[in-house]
This record gives sequence, C-alpha cells and structure tokens, in this order.
Amino acid sequence: MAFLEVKGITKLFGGLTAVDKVSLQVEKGEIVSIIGPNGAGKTTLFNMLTGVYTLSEGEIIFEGKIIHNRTPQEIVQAGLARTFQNIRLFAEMRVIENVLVGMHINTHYTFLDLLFRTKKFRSVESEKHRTAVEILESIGLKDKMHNYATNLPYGDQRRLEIARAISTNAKILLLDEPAAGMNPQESEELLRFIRGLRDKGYTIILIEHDMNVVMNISDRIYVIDHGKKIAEGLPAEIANNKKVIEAYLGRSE
Amino acid sequence: MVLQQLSNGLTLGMVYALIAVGYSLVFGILRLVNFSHGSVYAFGAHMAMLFVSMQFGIIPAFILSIVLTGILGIAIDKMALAPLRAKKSKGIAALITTIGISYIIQNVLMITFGSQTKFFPKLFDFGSIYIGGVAFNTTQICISGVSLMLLLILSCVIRYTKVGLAMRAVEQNQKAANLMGIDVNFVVTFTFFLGGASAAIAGTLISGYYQIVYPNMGFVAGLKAFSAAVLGGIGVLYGSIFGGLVVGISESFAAAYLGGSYRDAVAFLILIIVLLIKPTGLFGKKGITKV
Amino acid sequence: MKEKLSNLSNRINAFIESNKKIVYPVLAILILGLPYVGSSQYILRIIIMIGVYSMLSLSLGLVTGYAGQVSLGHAAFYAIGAYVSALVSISFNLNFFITAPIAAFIAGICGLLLGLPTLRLSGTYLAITTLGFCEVVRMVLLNWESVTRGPLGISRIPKPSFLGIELTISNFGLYYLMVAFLALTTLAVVAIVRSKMGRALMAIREDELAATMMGVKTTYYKVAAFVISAFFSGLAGAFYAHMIRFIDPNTFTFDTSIMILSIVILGGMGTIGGMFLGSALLVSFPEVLRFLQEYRFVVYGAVLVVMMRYRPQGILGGQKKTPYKLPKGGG
Amino acid sequence: MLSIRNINTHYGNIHALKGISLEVKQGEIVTLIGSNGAGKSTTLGSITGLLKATSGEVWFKGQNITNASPSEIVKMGISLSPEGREVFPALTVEENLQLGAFTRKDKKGIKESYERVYELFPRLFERKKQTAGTLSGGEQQMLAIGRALMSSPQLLLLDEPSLGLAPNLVLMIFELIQSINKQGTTVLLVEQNANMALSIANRGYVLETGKVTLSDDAKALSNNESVRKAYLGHI
Amino acid sequence: QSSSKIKIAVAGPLTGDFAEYGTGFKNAVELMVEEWNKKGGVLGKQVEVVVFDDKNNGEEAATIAEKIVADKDIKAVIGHFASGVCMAASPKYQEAGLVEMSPSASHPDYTKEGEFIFRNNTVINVEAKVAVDLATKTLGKKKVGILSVKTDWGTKTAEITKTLVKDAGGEVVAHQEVVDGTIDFSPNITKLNSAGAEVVIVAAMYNSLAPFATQYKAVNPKIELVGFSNAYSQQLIDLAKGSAENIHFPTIFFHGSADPKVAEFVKAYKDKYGSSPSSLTAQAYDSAGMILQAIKNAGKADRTAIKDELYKMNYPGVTGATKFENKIGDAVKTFTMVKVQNGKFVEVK
Ligand SMILES: Nc1ncnc2c1ncn2[C@@H]1O[C@H](COP(=O)(O)OP(=O)(O)OP(=O)(O)O)[C@@H](O)[C@H]1O
Ligand SMILES: Nc1ncnc2c1ncn2[C@@H]1O[C@H](COP(=O)(O)OP(=O)(O)OP(=O)(O)O)[C@@H](O)[C@H]1O
Ligand SMILES: [Mg+2]
Ligand SMILES: [Mg+2]
Repeated sequence: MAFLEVKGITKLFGGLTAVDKVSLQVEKGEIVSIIGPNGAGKTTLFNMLTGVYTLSEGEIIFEGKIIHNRTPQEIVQAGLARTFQNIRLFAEMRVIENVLVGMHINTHYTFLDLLFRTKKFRSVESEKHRTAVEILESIGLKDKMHNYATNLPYGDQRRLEIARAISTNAKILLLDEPAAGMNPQESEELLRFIRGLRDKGYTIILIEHDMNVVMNISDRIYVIDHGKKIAEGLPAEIANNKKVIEAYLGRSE
Repeated sequence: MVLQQLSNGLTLGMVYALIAVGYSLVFGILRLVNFSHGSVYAFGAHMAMLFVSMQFGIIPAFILSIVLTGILGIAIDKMALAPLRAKKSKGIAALITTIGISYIIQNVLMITFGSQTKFFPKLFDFGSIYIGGVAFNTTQICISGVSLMLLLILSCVIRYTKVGLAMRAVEQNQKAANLMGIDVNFVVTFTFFLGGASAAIAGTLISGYYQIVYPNMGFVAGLKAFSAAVLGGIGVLYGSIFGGLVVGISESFAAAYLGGSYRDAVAFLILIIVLLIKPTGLFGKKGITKV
Repeated sequence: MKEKLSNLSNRINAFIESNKKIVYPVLAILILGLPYVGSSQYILRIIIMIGVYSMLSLSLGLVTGYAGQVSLGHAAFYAIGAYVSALVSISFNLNFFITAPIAAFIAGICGLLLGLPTLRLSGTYLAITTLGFCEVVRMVLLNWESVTRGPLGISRIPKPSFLGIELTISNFGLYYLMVAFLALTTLAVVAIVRSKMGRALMAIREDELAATMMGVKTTYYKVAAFVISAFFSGLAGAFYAHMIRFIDPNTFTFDTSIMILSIVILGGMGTIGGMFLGSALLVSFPEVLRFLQEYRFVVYGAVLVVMMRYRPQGILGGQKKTPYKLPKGGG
Repeated sequence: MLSIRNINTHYGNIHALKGISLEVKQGEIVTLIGSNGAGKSTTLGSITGLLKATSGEVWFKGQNITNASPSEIVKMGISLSPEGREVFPALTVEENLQLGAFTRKDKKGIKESYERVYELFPRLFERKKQTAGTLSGGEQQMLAIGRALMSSPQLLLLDEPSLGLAPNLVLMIFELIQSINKQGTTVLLVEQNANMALSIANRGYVLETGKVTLSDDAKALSNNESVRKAYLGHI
Repeated sequence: QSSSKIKIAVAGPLTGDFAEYGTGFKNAVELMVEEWNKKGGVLGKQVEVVVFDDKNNGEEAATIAEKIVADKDIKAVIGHFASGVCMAASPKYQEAGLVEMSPSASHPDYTKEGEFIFRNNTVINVEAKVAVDLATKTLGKKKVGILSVKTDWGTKTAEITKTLVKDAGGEVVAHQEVVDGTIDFSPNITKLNSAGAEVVIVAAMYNSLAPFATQYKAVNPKIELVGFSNAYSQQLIDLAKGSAENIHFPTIFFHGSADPKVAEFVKAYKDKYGSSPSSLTAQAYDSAGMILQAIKNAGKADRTAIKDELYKMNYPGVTGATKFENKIGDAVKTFTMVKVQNGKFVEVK
C-alpha cells in the first residue's frame, strides 16, 4: 500500500459536487502535483486531507491507518501539514513565533515544567528556538525573524507559511499554490528549496498554477477538472495530454 | 393569568426589541458593540422630556429629540470612532471608546438633569382594551406597532436601497467598499444617525409608557436589549425583535412564577442556553471563511 | 510626540534589558521599602487596590489579551473568590491562608464550568455569555440566602492573620500580602506566556483555524486559560474580601468587569507591563480627578476616549520594536 | 493622464515608497515590476487613496488627487483590482458585481457590463448566486477583475491579476487587458509574471525597495540584461 | 489636639446613580452648619464642611475613609449612603475612632461594627409595625400583598412585615420581590392582583413606588398602597400624579408638622436649593445637628468625646426626638403617619 492512499473521496456542498470520487496514491519521498482549472476542487481536496472538511464519501489512509475520521490536530500529529491558498499567518506575532507555533506539537514539556522553568523546559525551549532559526535560515527569512508576520511582503508571507508547515515535522507537506505572487526568479528559488525538502526526506503534494514550477519539479501529476480526476502521469505525459491542454493549459506558450 | 403574563411579556419584549434594533444596526455595519447605545437612549428620552417641558407639544418634541439624538450618534462617530477606523485599529479599542462615551453622556445627563427620577407625560393613552379578560394597554399596542414599523422600514432600507447595499458592503469589507467608490464615512455616519434616531424613538416611547425618565435608564435596559439582539443573532434585524420578545416573555414569566429577583437571571440563562445550542443566535449566520 | 513616546518606552525597555542585574534588585527594594517612605494609608490603600486590579487584569489578560477571547463577566470569578473565602473562613473559622487557596481553586472550577460549554462561541457571542454568567452569579449570590445571606451580604469578615499577627493597612501587612500575591500571579502569567502555551494562546487569538491546523488543541488551551484566569481572579477576590471585610452582591457588578477589561485593553493586550500601568492609571484616576467633583466621571470617560484615540493598541500594546529575545543557546 | 510626482509613503515607521515618480499616458499599458516588497502594491494604494502619501503629489487628468478620498477617486474613473482579491465574502457574486458599478447611473451600460463580465468569465455566471466567500481562489480572482471592470474605468489598475489563475485563464486575462486597452481603457499593471506583462505593455518601470530604478520602453526592458536576470528567470 | 479648625465630613454619592441622595446629604449638612456658623459657630470656631464623593461604591468609600480619618481636623463623618457602602468603610472609622453617622444605613449589622458607628435612620421593626397598622387598622384591609426590593433593607422589612401582618390578624396573600432599579412591575402586579390583595405594603423607595402605583392603578384603581419613610418625598407625588392619592406612610419627618423647627427647615431648604427636602435629607440635617450639639456639649472638638456625648444626648430635631440607647448607635425614633391627599402629604389622625 502506498504511503498516502486516497480512495474515492467525494465532497458535496449542497447540490454542488466539489470533489467527485477522486483517488490518488502518493509514495514516500515523491513530489506529486495536483493541477486543474480554477474551481476544480484542488483546495477542497486539501481541506479533506487535513481534516478541515469531513468527507461525504471515501477514505484516506496514511501509513496504513485510516485518518479521515480524525481531528485536524490528530492529522498534523500523524504527519500531514499544509499551507493555505489564502495566507493565514498569525499576523500579530513575530516571524519566529509563527514557526514556534508550528513546532507546538513536538515541543514536549509539562505545565509544571513551564510554570517552574525547569531545566527540561529551558533545554527544550532553546533547542526549539535553534531549530526555528535554522528553518528560517533555510528559507531565507532569518534576517526577518523579528518582524511581525503582517508586515512582510506577500512573497515572504508565502515563504513563512511553508516554514511554519515544515516546522510541524510533518512527513507530508501539502503546499497550496506556494509560488503565487512570486516572480520567475523567486519561484525558481522556491523550486530549489522544495527540491531540497524532498532530498531531506519530505513527501510533497503541491497545488500550483505555475507550469514552470510544476513541470520541473513534479515526479507525477494528477489533473482534476470539475471535481473529477481527468488525468495522471509524468510531467511530460501531462503536458501533451489533449484533455489537459484543452481544459487547463490552453494554447502552449 | 398566564395570558395576562404573556401580554405583559410581549410589551416588555417590544421595549427591548426597540432598543435592540439600534445595537443590531450598528453592529451589523461596523461589527462594533456600541456600549454607548444605552446612554444614547437615555439621552433621547431626556431630550423629549426637555422639549415637552418647553411646551413644544408632544409630536414636535418627539421629532426634535429624534433628530438631535441622531446627530449625537453622528457626533460620537465623528469625534471618537472615525479616528480609530482611520487607524485601522482593532474593534476592541472601539468598545472601550464607547464605554468611555457612555460615561460621558450619562454623567452629563446627571449633572444637567439631576440623578433623580423624573416625570414624563403619557404619550398616547386611549385606555385599555380587554380581550377575553386580558388587558391590553393601548400604549403597549402603540409601542409594538411602532417597533414593527421601524423594523420594516429599516429592513427595506437595507435590503432594497442603494444605501442599504453600500451598508452591507461596508460591513463585509471596508477596504473593498472604498474601492467601489462607496463613501464609507458617509455610510457609517448614516448608520450612526439611524442608530441614534432609533434609540430616541425607543427612549421616548418607553418613557411615555412608564412615565418616568432618569439618566441611568439605559443601563439595565441596554444590557437586556443587547442580549436580546445577540439572542436573535446580532446584526439580524428581525432577530432583534424576536430576541426581544423571548427575553421579555421569559422575564415576565420568571418574575411571576419564580420571583422578581430571578427575572434577570432567567433572561440571561435562556440566552446562554440558546447560544450553547446555536452559537450564532437564533437567526445569526455563521461567518463565511473559506480555507 | 508619539514617536518620542514610543522611542522612550523602547529605550526604557532596552535599558532594563541590558541592566537586568541592577534594575530588578533596585525595583525589589523600592517595592519592599515603599510603605516606609512616608506614604499615607490613603495612598497605601490605593496602591493595594492597584495591586488587586493588576491581579485581575493579569488574569483576564491571559484570556482576552493573549487568547483573544473577550470576557465581559470577569467580576464573576472575583466575586466567587471573595464569597468562598469569606464564607469558609467564617463558617469553619479557618485562617485566610487556608481559605484563599480554597477560594481560588473553586473559582478555577467555575472557570472550567463556564469555559467548557461556552468555548464553542466566539466574539460577541462569547462576550455576552460571560456577561450573562456574571449576572447569573450575582443573582445566585442575591437569592441563595441560606448560604450567601442574600442582599444582607457578609459582614465582619476576619482580617488575614499571619503567625498570629493581624494584617492591616496600618501595620503594612496587607501591603506585603498584596505584593506576595501579585508576585505569584505575575510569575505564573509570565511563565505561561513565555512558553508554548503562551504562543498557542496567541495563535488562537490570531487565527483559530490556522492554529488548529498546526496541531494546537484550541479548546484545551482556551479552557485552560479560563481556568487559570479564574483561579487568580478568585485569589484576588479572597484578598479583597478580607481586606474590605464586608461584601454583598453589589460589590461585584458589571462595572467591575468593565473596569478589568478596560485595564487590559488600555494597558495593551498581550502585555504584562501594560496590566500594571493600566491598573495604576484607571484605579488612581478617580482619586486624582476628585477635585473635579461631579465632573469627575465625565472627565474619566473622556480620558478613556482620548487614550483609545491616540493609542488604540493600548499604552504598551502593539508591535514592539525591540528584537525578539532568544533564549540562551537558542539560535 | 496619471502622473505621480515624487511620493513618499510610510507604514508607521516603515518608509515603503521613497520618492517615486511615474507617468501613465492616455491609452497606454504601463507595467510595474519589482520583487517582493518593492512597493508595487503600495504605489497602487497611494494612487487610489487607500494609503495616504506623506509627501509628493498624484495628478489625474489635470487634477490633483493626492488628498482626494478613495470614493472620489473612483468616481473620477480609476478602478483597482486589488492584491488579495478583497471580495465581499457574504454577498453573492452578482451583488459583488453590482457594487462594482456602484458609481454608475446608466442602467443600460451597467447591464452591458454585466453581460460582458459573464461572457468573459462563464464560471461567474454559473455561480451568480453563490456567496463570494465560498468561491475558489481563482474564482475570486475572476470576480475581483470582473468587479473592477464593472465601473468601466478610464484607468484600470491591476495588482497581480494572474495570481492564482490557471494557465489558460492567464492567457485569457492578458488578451483581455489588450482588448480593453484597445477599446480605450488605460491600464497600469503590476505583475510578477514580468515576461508576459512586458510583452503586452508599452512601457515599464522597475521598482526596487521603494525606488524607481529603471524605466523604459517595454521591449527595451525585456532585453535589459539586469532585468532579465532579476525578474524574468532563466527557465 | 488644639487644632484651629473644626471640620465635618460628608461622604456619599455625588456622582453615579444615587447622586440625588448624596447631594441631599451635602445640602442638608451645609444648611445646618451655616445656621450654626451664623450663630457664632461651635466653641467659638467656624465649622467647615468637607465633601467626599464615593459614587455609592464600597471600594471608593473605604479609600476615602482613609483620607478622612487621616485629617485630624475632621471630627465626624456624615454618610455614607447605601448600607453596603457604609459597612465597607465603617471598620476604618471604628478602628480610627471617628464617628460615622449614616442618615440612611438600614442593615441590621451596621452598628454592630463598634461604638463609633451610628445611624440616624429608622429601625426596621418599629417602622414596619406602623406600616402594618396603617394597612390593617387605618385602611382596615385584611388581604395584604407585599412588594419589596431585594436589598438588605427591603428583604428584612418584608420578612418582619410578614409576621406583623399575621399578628395583626391579616393575611399575606402574595409577596413579590424585585431587584433594585426595576421599572416594569406588570408581572408582579398581575400576580398580586390575582391573589386578591386589597392593600399592598411596598418596601421600596419613591422611584419604584411611583411607577408601581401608576401601573397598579391602571389595572385596579381600588388598590390601597402603604409605603415607608424613605419613599416619603415630593418626587413621589410629582411622578405618580393622581396615582399617588391615598398612599399611606409612616414617617419621622413631615413637612406639615406643627413643629415650627420643621417649617423653618423646609423653608430654609427650599429657599436655598429650590426643592423640598425628602425624609433622608431631613435625617442628614439632624445628623449634622447632633454632631455639632455633641461637640458643644463636650466642650471640646474631640473625636472620642463626640461619641460619648452622642450616647448621652436626646436631640430634638426635624425628624423628631432622637436618642441612642444602650451604647448602640441605632436611633430610636417616633413616627408620624401621613397620606397623600389632593396632591399633598397630610397627617393621618
Ligand atoms: N463552502 C463551500 N460552499 C459552496 N461551494 C464551495 C465551498 N467551497 C468550495 N466551493 C466550490 O467548490 C469548487 C471547488 O473549490 P476549490 O477551492 O477546491 O477549487 P480549487 O481547485 O482550489 O480552485 P483554485 O485553483 O481557483 O483555487 C469551487 O467551484 C467552489 O466555488
Ligand atoms: N501593512 C503594512 N505594515 C507595515 N509594512 C508594510 C505593510 N504593507 C507593506 N509593508 C511593507 O512595505 C513594503 C512594500 O510592500 P508592498 O506590499 O507594496 O510590496 P509589493 O511590491 O507589492 O510586494 P509583493 O510582490 O510581495 O506584493 C514592504 O517592505 C512591506 O514589508
Ligand atoms: Mg484552490
Ligand atoms: Mg503587492
């Protein structure tokens, strides 16, 4: 069985079928992209994977365990973390604090530890701060760690979202349009960064409209249209798939 | 007796509803709980009393008080709240500002009029009507009538006019409303005028009903009306009327069957229970935030 | 002007930061020596009340300032603490130092009872529920006559006594007791906010859903904040009851709740120092403004309005310019 | 038509625009490029009156609009499709569009505009009654652009219109910009996709940390070595 | 001890919801002091009144009590208003040994704090007896309803009234309680009326009694009402108009009293402040008189001496003769019975 196995999941909003019996498999260490026209149901798919929405139908199995009936917190614990298409940072918190919140689930000390500032508390805190700074450095935000998230320009906010997701120590990262709002130069940097993540052992599921990024980085691609999976395959196959070109890519550049 | 208590409760409920509409209106547009509303209501009542005592006649006094209180509403916004909006500060700062304003209004009323309870002439009295042994005071009926009419007019304004559309837009997203060419400040001013005017209407009618006015009259009534507005789903106008009725009737029955000292507790208990079952009030809609 | 002010506060902060070893001991000596520098009992009582409100606002600050859950009914916990301690000490003839923790504990349990069901609510709906809870508590105090003595209130509450010495304002005992309680509260609150719990609370304030998606158990933390907050408010209530020695349901009204909330917001949400500053200002203003006679509360209201207008984020609130302080060995 | 003269804009202590001057002539497509945080959105905000420049002047059609309110500026014929979409979440798609035409009085013209927007974005027509807050990201972007078009502006400001749109729609948007420009609307375009922006623009400005560092013909810019390096990517 | 000044403090609500009462206190005390000062002051010194606002808030009252006791020139305090507020401050006065004379405190425990704590107010059980007599004898009704405010005074009064009604051979058909500040009495009236009350004894101040009377008489014009002395105020008639007719009261202060002192006081008060004094105001006036008299009797302005003299005194004031018995600071009073007739208070014979 695959690392992450999505079996025929469906989401209804009233009369609208936003996601329609979609199945996917993701293997460990892969970068899998999900593309499709606007309103195809990609973000909704992420929302189901991360427990924001309950499924209308189907099941999600991660590392052999059913996770679709778990709370969002349990799903993060299990190892799926995400970024948001509409940036949702902790606006009035500092950049580094955003990352530290991301580390919340693996910051282990008890209430008494924190109340009495025990040795354990101090060592865990300084270790987490060190890791946080490392993560920020790796994504190029170390200089801005004292800033408040809300004051960052759009592109940096996107980066910070990724940093925050990484910091949960997740096994799978679900990135929803991380390159949106970046210029080609910047998205290229991002691309390198994401590759680096994979090399470190992360599995990545990516939603992206920037074909430069998608085609260059993905191991495999799924295409969704109107809630249904219409194609899957290697980047080269997808790029030449008639259906995909018609529904999504438009005339090639 | 049960019927009589029901009728008592209905009137009381209409009283709350009348005040609650003002809360809902301002909240509906600005997402701001206007804590000065209770004292604005007291201000309206005092103005009406003042003009009546100056021999203006009841109707002109009523109208003058509505206009003046509406202007007070505008002044509150222009002087205290608009600067906060310009700074894009959090709603909670505005909450404290309105608390400060209510201190000012209430104490100024006290200094000018004294803290004692004063007489207010009866507005319209055509005696009581008896239906099946239950007494309906005509004043009660008038209060209900006016509340319903006010609500109807306000609902129509918000639903069907351009100003109404602008009001809803400002509620949703002020920045975008600006970009649409909506004069946000005007819309807010207009809202505060309506809020003030409705408070004056409520203040005058209710004072006429109980025939008394006093500077602190807005405090308890304001709290109850606020909870009525929340109970009905704050921001939803017809919800306010309904919430007002629920609070009024439950209070009336609690006072009769549990004792008068329980009435306030029961009103709040019902509020809490309703909110626990339906966290956005009876008619409130959940905020839409797509992830 | 404003720039200068905020620069000043920054510089003060920086000074404190860099001279920790000197500043804190000096401060401690100042606080401990205060009653001996010839301040009158009148001033001392005001200072003690500032302490009481600092405790209250520190604890509400956890819920409102850090977790972003506005409560309009915090006086309820204050009242519960006061009543429990007063009643227990009178009925069982127990020492204040036993009854006060009991009172705080029971207030904490009430915080749990309120917190658990109401945390589905948010914003205005939560605010009105807490207000309602406070009114219900007041009505219980008023009507449950067999226990609370209803409108008669509780009179002749014993003074706190320590090793057989009755603590009063004149022998400075109450002052030092206050200092101890406040220190306890402050240390606990500081410990909480400078930890993963504090960060979790702030994350909830900023974006509850995003916090959830980071694995923060939002309900747990909100309830925990409520309970801790109720605990310390209850402790403040116990202290107050034994200091003032008479309490009745009118002692703890909506006005008290509003006062506490005003301090939190005026001082600056999500700050510790702001709570002290806010308490000092709002408790002393009515006294300072006494010369205005009946205009006292007109001006008081105006002060609130003006302060919010010029510093809507609160006196010490808003974004700080000082860099984030990394723990030793971190980063 | 639009002329910005030496404006400075601050966010509190942050000096975001440091003396920017630029010019948009009637009938042009002008593009602003620059990396993250360069001040592009801030520039647009300062033109529309959402942000107040601390010094400098903004002129539009011979009038000084530096201190005009946003609503006055919209009435004069400037319309912005903002960064972050800024739709009215609880209102329906239709009501959002209706608000786009808030300053217009010509019923017939408005109706035509509706039809045009729906024709451009059939998806919006399908979702006429859906509340805007539940639209997908791309759908909201369509709505934001459609809404800006509803006022039939003389000067259209677009802040990253292609953001979050599928490739086929991106192509369509750029075609759209060209076509409305041909019909007489002047466009000031902020784009990350500098390649495409320069390909349809007449002129361009390069912003770096709050300053204009380059301004030239669009062609010249896209051939400029340093621009290519910094903004156009190598892929 | 031989300081140059004699100061009397007035402490009460001058701001907030109860400002009218504090203002009444202040006016009355100033009037009394002015009269003494005109006659040369006390012990040859002019007396000064210092006023402290407590907003009717216990916390503030305790704070200003500190301020008051620290001023050695202050020889006694007249105030505070509500019992709860008085009792928050009284431990301080007792501890410092300064007389606190409240014209209004009604809590049974108030004077138990110590011997420096006095009140010049009626004592509940005596007054309730008169009220019940009015209801059952004067008005001759047997079916009695009770309305009381849920304050220390109202609750205690209602409790005592209940037993007294039974002793007088009447029947309490219904008892309704309301919280202070209630203005809508319809549910209570419905209840009282359907229980068949012929007379309602109302333990509430004028601002509740007036709307209650108005609302009740709209439902049942034949109902008889009996109030208490703290509702004795011109305001009652101004507010309730015709509905105030035939409300009966016990009172210790009566405008129309044959005593020339009273007429003089009422005239002086009206001339100076433009309104007529209420019962509580008159009680404050006498409180000041007692303090000044005590200083005079003691021959020295000494805090403790004032207390001692008060216990020896039998003061003839506008609220009748007052004395304090058995070293307890509760004033013993005699009552007059009045009713409203043709828009005026008249004595009931
Ligand atoms: N809560 C909701 N209620 C109703 N419809 C919804 C809701 N959420 C999403 N939809 C609809 O479901 C469809 C799928 O939305 P989704 O956000 O998943 O699209 P997407 O593939 O992420 O698109 P994009 O690329 O534009 O972000 C859209 O048409 C959207 O309008
Ligand atoms: N609300 C704000 N508060 C403080 N600083 C801000 C704020 N908004 C923007 N800034 C700062 O102003 C500068 C310019 O930001 P602006 O948003 O105009 O950049 P941009 O060029 O549009 O970038 P992007 O491509 O990311 O959208 C940045 O340094 C940013 O950090
Ligand atoms: Mg999406
Ligand atoms: Mg931008």
